[in-house]
Amino acid sequence: MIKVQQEDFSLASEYEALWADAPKIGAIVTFTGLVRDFNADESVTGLFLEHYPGMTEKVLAQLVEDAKKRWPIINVRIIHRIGELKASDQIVFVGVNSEHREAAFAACEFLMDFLKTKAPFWKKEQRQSGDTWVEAKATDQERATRWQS
Amino acid sequence: MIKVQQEDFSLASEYEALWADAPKIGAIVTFTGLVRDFNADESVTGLFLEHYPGMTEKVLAQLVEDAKKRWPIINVRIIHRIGELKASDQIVFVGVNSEHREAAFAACEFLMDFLKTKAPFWKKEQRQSGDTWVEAKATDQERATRWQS
Amino acid sequence: MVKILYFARLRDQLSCAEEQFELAVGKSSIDEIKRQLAARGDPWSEVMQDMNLLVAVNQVIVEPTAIVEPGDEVGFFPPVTGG
Amino acid sequence: MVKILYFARLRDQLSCAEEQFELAVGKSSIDEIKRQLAARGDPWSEVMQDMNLLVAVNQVIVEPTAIVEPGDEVGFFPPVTGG
Repeated sequence: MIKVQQEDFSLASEYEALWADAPKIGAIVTFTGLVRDFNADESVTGLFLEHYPGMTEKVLAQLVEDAKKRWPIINVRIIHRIGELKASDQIVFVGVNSEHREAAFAACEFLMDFLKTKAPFWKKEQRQSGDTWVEAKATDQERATRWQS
Repeated sequence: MIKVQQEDFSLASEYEALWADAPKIGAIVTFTGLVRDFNADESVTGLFLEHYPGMTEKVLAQLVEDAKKRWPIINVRIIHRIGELKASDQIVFVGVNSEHREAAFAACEFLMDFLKTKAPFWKKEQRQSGDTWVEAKATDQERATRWQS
Repeated sequence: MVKILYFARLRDQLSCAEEQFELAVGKSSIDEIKRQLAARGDPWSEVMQDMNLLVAVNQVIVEPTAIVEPGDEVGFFPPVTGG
Repeated sequence: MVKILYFARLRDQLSCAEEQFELAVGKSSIDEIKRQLAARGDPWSEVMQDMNLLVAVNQVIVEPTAIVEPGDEVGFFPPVTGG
């Protein structure tokens, strides 16, 4: 299940859906990304998330396929929000279930690392002085390359 | 927050509590362990979880301290159930929040690996032919030693 | 003709979200398209020479040597910052 | 006197959950206590010779060379299987 949407999401519902595969599964790992306090930069009033419709879904579906090839995971649920967000808002959810925890942890982190570096989303910080596109982080690239070894 | 209890728990409530640290935090990772279908062994009718009262809480508190020394995590919530459980039941919850995802993922997996090998819980499978204590797995020991490198 | 899409900072810099673009010959490489777009002068030349510029053909990231055919969708965008 | 607790499979094997145990001298090592318990014969000797036997003093896992004093709580148990 991959969704790109403006609306907020319910972690409880996503978790219930992943739990539905029990008793075949023994482990559920969830990651939620939240809007932080803009690095304590008080001039930032909000965040805007843009994406490349169609390509985003395609990239995420490919990442899920890649993860399923690498680990014996059963189901994956990904939600990424777009549009205007404010501090503390949920941005992204990745949930994975599996028989064992190793696969669920690894696949969930793998999906987040590649979502961060491959999925066409862009963040813009909204300021009173004007909007600023967020710069990509070298550390995110490094984390993604870890998985190649 | 560390709890050892018979009652079931609500992942939604635990998640809400971890979300309450926003906007300081940008990442929440949760792990839930469920009772699997007893390796398709149909003679198993349920699971019983015993623990060493007092020591369990002490060990878990120490593991949380260890995790906080290793990673810049903000809050940790651990719940482990004891007593009678059946297939698909939730057994254990570990939730971690942090500014960044790397720390939250690592600390959550670290806590589970050491909970599995250090916290005094024991599982007994209930069968029509009599109860059997579950054997410890070498793979769990190996996963815990990973963190020493 | 190919459809070219510009995203995020690029769209703002170019004041252009989408255009129909006539290929010089039947097929073109992405490099050739970038050269033609850069020939429009600034801000186009600046954007097309950015080392970090990413490009997708039919919604799949490609190298600049990739070949584009009529009817393809080309997307230009900066490094992604989602999640 | 020390309080000795037995858990899980051990408790079932020994049919004993808890006992008060008189230390031979003022203090004893865990190894010494294990020797005394093993001297009771089976099933005690079998349990106390198990390589995988774990022991905690005052709820902290210790090596068999650890010293126990009167009033301490000693727990014997098999490898843990929670989570």
